[in-house]
Formats: sequence, structure tokens, C-alpha cells
Amino acid sequence: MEALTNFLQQTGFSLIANDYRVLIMLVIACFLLYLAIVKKFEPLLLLPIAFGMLLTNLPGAGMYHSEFFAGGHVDWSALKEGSFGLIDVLYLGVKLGVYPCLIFIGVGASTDFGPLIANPTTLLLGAAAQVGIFLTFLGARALGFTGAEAASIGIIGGADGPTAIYTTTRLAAHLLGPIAVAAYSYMALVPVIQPPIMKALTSKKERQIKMNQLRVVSKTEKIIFPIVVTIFVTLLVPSAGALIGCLMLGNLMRESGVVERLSKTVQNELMNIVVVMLGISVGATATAQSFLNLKTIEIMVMGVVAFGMGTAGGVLLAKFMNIFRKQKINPLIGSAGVSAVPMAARVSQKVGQAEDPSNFLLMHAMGPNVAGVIGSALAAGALLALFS
Amino acid sequence: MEALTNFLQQTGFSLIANDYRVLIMLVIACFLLYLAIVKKFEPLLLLPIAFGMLLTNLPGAGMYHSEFFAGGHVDWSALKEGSFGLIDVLYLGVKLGVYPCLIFIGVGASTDFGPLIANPTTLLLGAAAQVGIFLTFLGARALGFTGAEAASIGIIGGADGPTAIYTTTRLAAHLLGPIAVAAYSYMALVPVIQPPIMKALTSKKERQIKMNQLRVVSKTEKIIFPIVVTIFVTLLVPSAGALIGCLMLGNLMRESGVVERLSKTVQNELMNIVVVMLGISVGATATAQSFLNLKTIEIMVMGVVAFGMGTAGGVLLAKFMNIFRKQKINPLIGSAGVSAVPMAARVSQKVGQAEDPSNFLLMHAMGPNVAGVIGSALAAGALLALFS
Amino acid sequence: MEALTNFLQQTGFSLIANDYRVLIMLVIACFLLYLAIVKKFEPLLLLPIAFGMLLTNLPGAGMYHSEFFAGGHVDWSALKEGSFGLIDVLYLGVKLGVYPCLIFIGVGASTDFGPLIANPTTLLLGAAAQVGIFLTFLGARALGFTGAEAASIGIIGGADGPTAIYTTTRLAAHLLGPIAVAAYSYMALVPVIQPPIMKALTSKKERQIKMNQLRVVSKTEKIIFPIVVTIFVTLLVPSAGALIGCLMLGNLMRESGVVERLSKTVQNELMNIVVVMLGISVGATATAQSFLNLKTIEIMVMGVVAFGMGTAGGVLLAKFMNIFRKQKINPLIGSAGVSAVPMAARVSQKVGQAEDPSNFLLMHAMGPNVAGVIGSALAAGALLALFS
Amino acid sequence: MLLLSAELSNAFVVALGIGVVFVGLVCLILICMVMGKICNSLFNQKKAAPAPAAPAAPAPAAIPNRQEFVAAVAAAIAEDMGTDVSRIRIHSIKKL
Amino acid sequence: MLLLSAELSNAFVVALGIGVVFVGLVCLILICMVMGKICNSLFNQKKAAPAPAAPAAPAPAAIPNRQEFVAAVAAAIAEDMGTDVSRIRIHSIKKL
Amino acid sequence: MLLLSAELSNAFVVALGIGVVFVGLVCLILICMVMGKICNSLFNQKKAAPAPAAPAAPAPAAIPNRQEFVAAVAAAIAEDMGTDVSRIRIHSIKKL
Ligand code: NA
Ligand code: NA
Ligand code: NA
Repeated sequence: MEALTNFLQQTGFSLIANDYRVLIMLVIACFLLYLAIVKKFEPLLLLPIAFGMLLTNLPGAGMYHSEFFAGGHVDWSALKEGSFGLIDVLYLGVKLGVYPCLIFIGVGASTDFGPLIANPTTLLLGAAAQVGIFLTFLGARALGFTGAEAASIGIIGGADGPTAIYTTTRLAAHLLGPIAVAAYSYMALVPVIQPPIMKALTSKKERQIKMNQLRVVSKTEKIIFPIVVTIFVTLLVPSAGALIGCLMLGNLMRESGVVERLSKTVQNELMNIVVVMLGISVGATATAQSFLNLKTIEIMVMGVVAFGMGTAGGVLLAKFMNIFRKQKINPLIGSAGVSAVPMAARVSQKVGQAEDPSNFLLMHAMGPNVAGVIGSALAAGALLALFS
Repeated sequence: MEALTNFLQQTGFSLIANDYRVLIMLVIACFLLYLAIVKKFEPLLLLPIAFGMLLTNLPGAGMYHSEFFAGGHVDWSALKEGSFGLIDVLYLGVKLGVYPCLIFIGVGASTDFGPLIANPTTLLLGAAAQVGIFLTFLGARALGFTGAEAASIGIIGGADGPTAIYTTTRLAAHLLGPIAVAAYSYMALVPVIQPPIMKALTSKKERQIKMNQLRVVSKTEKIIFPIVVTIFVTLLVPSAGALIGCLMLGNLMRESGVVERLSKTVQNELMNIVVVMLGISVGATATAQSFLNLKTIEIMVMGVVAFGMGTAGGVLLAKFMNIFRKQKINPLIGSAGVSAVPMAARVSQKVGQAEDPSNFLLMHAMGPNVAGVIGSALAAGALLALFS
Repeated sequence: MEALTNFLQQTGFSLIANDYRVLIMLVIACFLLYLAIVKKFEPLLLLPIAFGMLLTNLPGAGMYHSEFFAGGHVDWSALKEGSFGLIDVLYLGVKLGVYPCLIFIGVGASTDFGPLIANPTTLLLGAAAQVGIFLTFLGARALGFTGAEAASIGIIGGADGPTAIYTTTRLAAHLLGPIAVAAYSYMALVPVIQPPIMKALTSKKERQIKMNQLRVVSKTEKIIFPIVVTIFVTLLVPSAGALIGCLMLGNLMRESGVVERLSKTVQNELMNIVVVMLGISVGATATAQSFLNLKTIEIMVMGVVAFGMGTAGGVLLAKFMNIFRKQKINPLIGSAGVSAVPMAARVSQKVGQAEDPSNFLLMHAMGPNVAGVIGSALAAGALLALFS
Repeated sequence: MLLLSAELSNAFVVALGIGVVFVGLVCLILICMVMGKICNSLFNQKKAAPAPAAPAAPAPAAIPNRQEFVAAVAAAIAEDMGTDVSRIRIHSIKKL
Repeated sequence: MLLLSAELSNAFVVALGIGVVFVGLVCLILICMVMGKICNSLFNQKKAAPAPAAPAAPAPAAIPNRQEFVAAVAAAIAEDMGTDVSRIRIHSIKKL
Repeated sequence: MLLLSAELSNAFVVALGIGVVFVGLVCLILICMVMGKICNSLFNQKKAAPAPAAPAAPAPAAIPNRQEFVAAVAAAIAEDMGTDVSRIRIHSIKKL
């Protein structure tokens, strides 16, 4: 009879009594699944993240133990004693920074830097859109977060999932859950968040500016670009090296044209496998204890502020640049500088076409859009150098 | 000259003299290769398992060291000293329980729970077919196996390879070789083992029962099902959480329709990669010392008994249910409850059609068939909770 | 202000001042990228290798730490302290010998041993072409390399990348960078290195020898071959077991015809993923300190000598065999025995057709070509047994 | 988590194990039935609403000869049953 | 590598961060421009040489209606914008 | 397993190494020949038996112009030899 009692005490139903908060987390996980499946919010990542959150909050399953990774280190002795769960093992790839880098190889292999090379001044827009990161950093500091935490929260404004996860893992791993959820949710909400800001900051006439056709970029330039960027950026900010290096390795695979089978695999199978493992384990960090507190709400609020300020930064710099340029830039492409590739560029296109259906901004917006990825990595590198 | 002697003493030919039993193991490995290739016994797993058995029994190659994993723990210090072999590394994925779970993601992504949702009472048949697990447990106990060993042997009757491997790794890793071989061999032998039992327990009239067309299951139900099952089963039996969670994550990827690229990769490339690694390393545990003893023969016998009793359990419960039902169930679909997806369901179909060629039981048998997977995972979870 | 100074001192630009030699390494890495992309020198591996070399020589990025792997062991405590970089993690797969073996599974799955089985005497040519390995070993010893180093340098003459990397990792990991670069560069240069040697050692009449059509090899023979070779070779040279076992497992997947999905995945996605990880991490071992010294130049010279002597060995044995044979062998197929599949066999074909456009040697050259892979693995096994 | 290691009786293990499996699956039956009821009632409400031609409405009537179709497919599958022992699974049958 | 841990002022972090991003990307602008100049001049030299029909020479004139073509493609892509939120990326448009 | 570390002579290493390679491959030659003999005799026995139209019997006569066909394929492959340095392997040629 005692054995039966013991067994019943092991069930999750009886464990819920110890910490009813997991029920709230289950509801949140189901809500995120709803967003991923029905609202199609970045489902490729949000679905595994939400499922990981579900699994980690089913008490007793013991698939993830945050205590093994506390204090920024991995408690290998726990692995030794055999008390690890499935997600503990998968999480090692996050903790060691491997998954975000592998994803970036795939992202690089599917990115065309041609529009950026053709019109390099759009790189400035990709820079301006990163101000959201630093303004949010200030806000988070004001709310009482530590420097490392504030840096991780700010990076949500980079609108780049792998960069946010890579940075947060190294600086403030205990916030990984809410930051990843914020990053991917807001990336999905770009078409909702950006247009009002874009319209508020631009005149109808500005939104109707037509831009010149981009020049054709030679294959040689496309091949040299990733190599040069890797060398220069890594020398400038060594801590951004892993992210930028992987992004540019993927891009070199793409543009070189000699390793098509590698390029195809890193974009597809490798990326899919890593996305599943990354998603589950990032989601699993969102335990009731780490997620259900005021900080999470603050992070969600700061995150949307970061996105908004990044959008404004890009648009405003474009307007400022127009003061000095003869060839005017349509400021709507500035908002694409936040990254969120290619969603933000599509938003630029859509808002522009709402004013003038004959205006095609997509290709022009792709320049700041991919510049934003490089810009976020630079910002992440700077913050990592300062706080890790 | 001494050096040459030393070299010759290192060759496998001279090492065989120390333990001639490896020759028997090589013959067994070749026989399993024959079953896999010529008889097409679950070749996807049996071929790598047999090859791993071959490699591990070539003396001197040192690809797998069972002593590094003795006592249920991983001897990480051996890895440190650089004396590890290839399969030692691959085996970590088994030891840490990662491979069976990853395979279950793929299995979930290729499983349609529609027939089960349409006719949920067939879940009972999936439950009844698990009695084989527990009766075999009793038998193994009677033969002198420990509780944990007996539980691992019983789980062969679950007719589900990843579940058997996951459970055995945690409860009785020293029996992994024979149990995996038994599980996959008997799954391949389902068309031989089941029909005589099915015919013996049913009358001709029962075998001719035609069942109503299944109702159409909406996409919403198919999406909610994996989420609800994950939550409920993991709360009821937390130790089944990893298996059920992965199975249902895969199924959610499939049914949600929003992450088709993930669903495709977990069913194909990820599964294939894991199957190769799992197969080799599970096979490698079948060293002469662990395989060539009476226990192995006992396990092989208990395994087939487990399959048979599971088959009988499913059929008999179907007959029992018919006493109370107006809409009669064809008891032939009960045998499909052992799992062995989709083989067992096809056997139901074939035996049914032998009596009445116009009777199509396949879709009806798919219900208990996939229910059997859930049932085995529940049984495995209960045994893990009791014995680990 | 002090903080700014600190930050600037962290940049790679200021770190270059500490060790300007990294600049030379960057130039070398870019040159290898040029060879891979423009000259198409084995780009599948040389591109990742060169990029890894680029990344490892960008000071401050800290993606790879050779000190963690010094003395033949893995410094797991460094991993514990969280100071590891991305490539440190990827490099574990090289250090543990996993990547070369996984690649060999894929190579086996894409190799047809039919021509070899049809004309088994060509195995002798594959043996003769390995003399380059041992003569180069002697030369390296004369230059002052240790036995283990000389063995690793000799294995370049095996003309087989994974074998060279596997052997060097175990015997002389500090030479991995130059040896891998030499191996893959010379494999790409086979059409340049071999023809002059082949022409110098053969008469016009010998080059015009036409060979009989190969007999048809039954499926049964093709299935038995990998099993028998695994058993025999691993018993003879247990330390070659991992390489030969994986090669033959892949080949068995191919020829058995029952696991087509595994065969496809190991040839494609698994191989591509491993190639990227292997390439980056092998390239990363080429740090300025380990690469920029006289040894590297010596290795490059010894490497081409090894290729040349292997070529000569194969051709000369073919000529020698012709003394005793009625059915003459075209000695041009002897050079294919160095491995470098299928490049070397194509060279045989091309040189033969230059003399007589109606002479088709390709299929005949495939025999010694694939025999060379087995031969190199045997030689590597012997050297590993003697020096590890 | 070993419960009462030494004295765990075999009968207890069997009873608990079979109990867990049956309780679990019976609860799943109830869950499926409730889920089906709810989904159907929502579905029917929608059908009553003016969205009769929704693409998400594969009403039974839409595939009148489904039974025959399934039978034909099943026969075709059963045909090759003896030869194909690999773990290929049967997916749901979708109208094209 | 924590610089001056306690006293790292927020203003410094922001200034340094924005500074690094802008300096980095401005330098990339210069690099792109220089690279473009060099590649173009090499390209034009080649064009002056007698290789006018090289396949690697997609001169602007070769695709006269490129703007319209891009516009059409872009419109098509924009069309489905509301529905497809997955991370599919836009590749360069290549003439077939 | 280092044998006699210090004194392992170079000549011994070379002799042993070449010896192992040749012994190993010569044994494989014998194995292949024996295997071929056995398979052929089994095959011919079967052929004598009344299964002349078995699908597993690709008799040489079935592809009379195989030499020419292989030659043509080989020529085609050799043609592109200069350009394609990637590790694509040649598979066996199968009749379609
Ligand atoms: Na960004
Ligand atoms: Na089962
Ligand atoms: Na070779």
C-alpha cells in the first residue's frame, strides 16, 4: 500500500499541488502553440519553443534541470551521475553556443547580400536601427536589471533570433526563456508593430519616393564580400566572430557556387534539425520559477519598445540622410534595418505600395534588412565584450 | 623480432585464441545480416544492429568498451584518457536516452492518430495488448531475473523498438543487445507469430464481422490531440514524459501543417542518421560475454511469449467488449494493439480478408495499432517509475 | 577612458601587433579559398578548411584553443569552465575520431567495389601504390621527424583525406593542419602530378594495351564482399577496424538494397553536415604557431613526393605483373591505386585515351582505385598499431 | 526513485502496471470523446452560420464513396504486405 | 573580460555600442565601395579586351526590362505577405 | 600499444607496413576469387535448374553491347574530367 502511495506521489497530478504555478505555464505554452499554429507566428521556432515550455513544466518528468546549468557553467558531474534528462542533453548545444552558430551558417547560405553591395549606404540604415538595442539597454538598467541582463534584453531589438539567444546564453541565461519568446513573437509581429511608426514619422510625399534601379553586382564581389566582412568585423569586435564567421561561411558556400551540396544541406536539413533541438531546449528554460515574475512582463514590454525604437531609428536616419543626398532614399526602407529578414523588408514594400502601387521597394529594403543582421551581430559583440 | 611478435599478438587472429566465443558471435551477426538483407526483417534497424554486433566482436578493434558504461553510469574519465573507440562515442546517444526520443519525434511525424480519434474505444485494445508485457515480467521473475531485468524483458512485448531500448538502457543496460535483437526480430515476425493465435481465438463468424466506416476527424481535433495526450500522460506517468512528449511533438509538427520542413526532416534525414547511430551502438553492446549465455536464450523465448500474449490480450478484450456492444468489433483488430506499426494492422487486414475478401479492416486496425504505441510508453513509464 | 582603452586593446587590430604572423596565415587562408573556389581544388573540403583557418587566425575571437587538446588528450575541465569556443566543440568530433568514420560510411555507400571483385588481381596495384606512404615515412624520419610524425606525413601518400585525418589526429595532432591541407591539395592536383610520372615510366605500346571486358559481378558477391572484408581486415589489423568497418557498413547499405533511405542519407545529408564540421575544425588547427614553420614546408614537399612515389609504385608493379601474365594489364591503371577516388581513375582513362582514343580504361582503373582506399586503411592501421 | 526496493512484490508491479495502462488509456478515451463532442458542436455551429463553402469543411457527404475508396487503397496496400517489412507507415488518406 | 565591472557607466556602454556599430558599418560601406570600384574596373578592362560575349557578363543592357520584371516578382511576393510568416528568404532574381 | 618505443627501427616499420598491406590485399584477392567461384557455381547450378527467366539473372548475353556502352559512358565522363574536381563518385552502370 505504501508503494502505491509512493507511486501516486510521483505522478504529476500530485506534484502540481506543490507548485500550482506550472498550470499557468501550461496555459502560456498552449497560448504560444496557438500563436504558432493558428496565427502562424514564426512557427518554425515558436512551435518547438512552446512545446519545450510545455514539457519543462510538466512536473516530475525531469527532462530539464536548470540547476545543472546555473551560474553560467555546465555541471558535468550531474551528467556523470546519470540524473540528466533528454532536454539537459539537447540544451548543451545552446549552452555551448553551437546551435545559434549552425543556424547562422544556414541563414548565410540563404541570404543574398547583393542589394547591400549594390547600394552600400543602406548599411547605415542597418546601423541606425540598432539604436533600439541600446536605448532599451538604458531602459532596462533604469528598471533595475543588471548590465548583463539589460544587454540581453536590449538585443531583442536586434530582431534576430539566433543573435539574441547566443548573447543571452552568455550574459543572462536565466532570462533565456522570456527573451527568446519576446524575440520570436515580435519578429512575427513586425507587420503589426512597424507600419504605424513608419507612417507617423514620414510624410505622404516621402513614402512615394521612387528609388533608382540597383546596379548589377558581379559574382566576384559577392564571393569577396563574405571573406572581407568576416576578417574586418572579427578584427573589430572579436566577440562577434563566431556569429559573423558562421553567417559569412554560409554565404560563401552559397556564392562560391562550388559546394552546392553543402549549401543546400546547411540551409535545409542541418538547419531543421538544429531548429528543433534549439527550440525545445530554449523553451525548456522557461520554467515557472524563471518565467512567472515581474521581470518577464518587463522584458516583454521592453522588447516591443526595442522593436519600435529600432524601426524609428532606421526611418529617421533615412530622412536625415535625404537632407544631404540628391538621390533621395525612401525612408520606408529604413525600418527594414531592424533585421527580421525578410519580413521587415516586405513591410517596407507593402507600406510603400499602399501610397503608390507602382512603387517597388522590396529589393531596396533588402539592403538595410540584411545589413541589420550584421549590425545586430556587431552590437551583440560589443555587449559581449563589455559584459562577459 | 620481438616487435614483430608483439605486432602479431595484437592481430585479431591471435586474440581470438583468448576467447574463441567471438567466432560464435560473428556467426550470429552474419545470421542477423542474413535475416535483415535476405529475409528483410526490419532491415532499417537490424542491419546496423547486426553490423555493430560484428564490429564489437572483432577482437582488438576496441571500438566499444562495455566497462565504460558499467553500473548504469558513464565513465567520463575514460573519455578523458583517450582510450575510447568510435562506438563508445556513438553509444552516448543511447546511454543518455537521446536516440530513442529523436526517433520517436520522427515516428510521431509519420503517424496518423485519426483512426484512433475517430473510434477511441479502440484505445482499450491497445491497452489489453500490453498485458503481454506484465505477464512476461512475471515469467522472467520466475526464471530468476531481477525486477529491473524482468521489466526490460517484458517490454519486448510492447513491440516498439525505441521504447524497449529506452527502457532497457535505464533499467538493465547489460541486456540491451539481446533485448533489442529480440524486439526487432519479433516485430519482423509479426506476420508469422500473430495469425495462428488470432485464428485460434476467434470463430469464422467473428473474423467476418464488418465494421462501420470511421467518422471524419477534423484538423482541429488532430492538432489538439497530441497536446492533450502529452499533458495528460506526462502528468499521470512522468517517467513516460520523454517518450510520449517526443512522439507527440512529432505528431504536432505533422498535424499543425505550419512546419512542414521540420516534419519532413525529422521523419527522414534526422531519423535515418539516428537509426544508423542507434543501430550500430545497440548492436555493439552484444559482446560475447553479455550475449552468449543462458539469459539470452531465455530472453528470446520470453520475447516471443510476450508477443503472443499481447496478441491474445488484444483479441480477447475485443471479444469481451463485443458482449456489451451493439456495433460489434472485429476481434482481429485487437491483435494490432501490440504496436509493431503498421505491420500488425496489416496482419489484421490480411487475416480478415482471408475469410471475406470484401472486408477492409486496415483503417480500423490502425486505431489499436497506434494506441499500442501510447500503451507501451505508459507501461514503460510505470516500470521506470518502479524500478529506476 | 580606461574602459575605452581596454575595449580597443581587445580588438583584433591591436592584437595583431602582438603576433603579426596571423596576417600571413590570413593570406594563406585566402589563397586556399582561391584554390577551392576558382581552381576548384576539392572545394567540398578545402573551402571549409580554409575558412576554419581564417577564423582561427583572427586574434581575439577565441573560437579554437589548441591548448585544450594538447598532449593527445581533451581538457574537459576547460569545457567545464565555460571558456570554450565554437570550434573547440566541433573539434571534439575530429579528436574522438567520429567525423572521418562517418564520412567513410558515406564514401562506402557511394563506392562500387564491382570492378575490384571482377578483377581482384588489381588489388595488388592498390597495394603497390601504398609504398609511397612508407618511403615518405623514411624521408620524414631522415628529416628529423619523430616516428609518429613521420607516419602521419607518410599517410598523405595514401591520397585519402579521412584516413589521413584519422591517423594524424591519433599520432601527431599538432601537424593536422598542414597534413590535411597537403592531402586535399594534392588530391586535387592528381591530374597534374600523375601524368608525367605515368608517361615517364611506360612505353607508348604499354599505354595502348587494351584490357578485356570485366565479368559481371553478382549481387550476392557484392553483398558478401563488405562483410568478409570487414571481418578479415579487422582481424588482421584491428586498429584499421573503425575505418574499414565504416567504409564497409556504408557499402553494405548500398549493395544490400534493403535500406535505401539510410544509404541515401549517409551519402548526402550526413556526409555534408560532417564535412562542414570536419573542415572548419581541421582548418582551425592551422594556427600561426603550428603552421608557420619549416615543418609545414617539409610536409608539403614530402606530401607531393609521397603522391609521386605511390603513382610510380602502382605503375611499376603493373609492368612487373605483365612479365608473368598472358592477359596484359595496361600499366596506366596502376597509378589509380593511390586512391583519390575517382580522380586517379579518370587520369588513367585520360592518359590512355591520349594514346588511343578507342581505349577505355576507366572501369579497369576503378578496381585499383577503390583497392587503394582499403590499402591506405591497412597501412594506417599498421602505423597506428606501431606508434599509438 | 526505487520504491521499496527489496519488497516490491511481483503482483503489485503487474497490478500497478496494468492499472496505469488501462486508467491512462480509458482517460484518453474520455478525452477523445469530449474533444470530439466539442469540436463537432463548434463545427456544426459554424456550419449553421453562413460559411457553407468553407474549404475547412470536408463534410462526410463530400466523399460519398469513401468506404470503397479506402477499401481499394487498403487492398492495394495489403497486396504488397508480404514483401515490404520496413517501417513505412500508413498515412491518412486525403482527397486530392 | 569584464571591463571595470562595477563602474561601467550606462552612457559609456551606449556610446561604445552605437559607436562600434556605426564605425563597423561605415567601414563596410567603404570596403564595399572600394571592392565595387576594383571589380568594375577589372571588369571593364576585360570588356575592352576581346571577350565581349563572355557568359559571365550580365551587362545591364542584357536585361532591359529588369525593373519591370523585379516589380512584378516583388508584387507577387508582396501579395502573399500577410499569410506567410515563416523565415523563407528572398533570393536574388536570376535570369533563366 | 607502442611497441618497443625507442628502438622501433625505420626498416622494421617499412617492412612491416608494406608487408601488412601486401599480405592483407593478397588475402583479399584469394577471398574474392573463392567468393567468385562459389557464387558462380551456385549461379550456374541455378541456371541449369528450371529458372531460366529469373529477374536476378543478368546473364552476359543480356547486354551484348555492354563494352560499347561502357566505353561511351566512360568517354562522356572523361570529357568533363578537367572541370569537375569534386568528389562525385562513379557508380556502377545499370541497364534501365
Ligand atoms: Na538587427
Ligand atoms: Na505496444
Ligand atoms: Na590510398
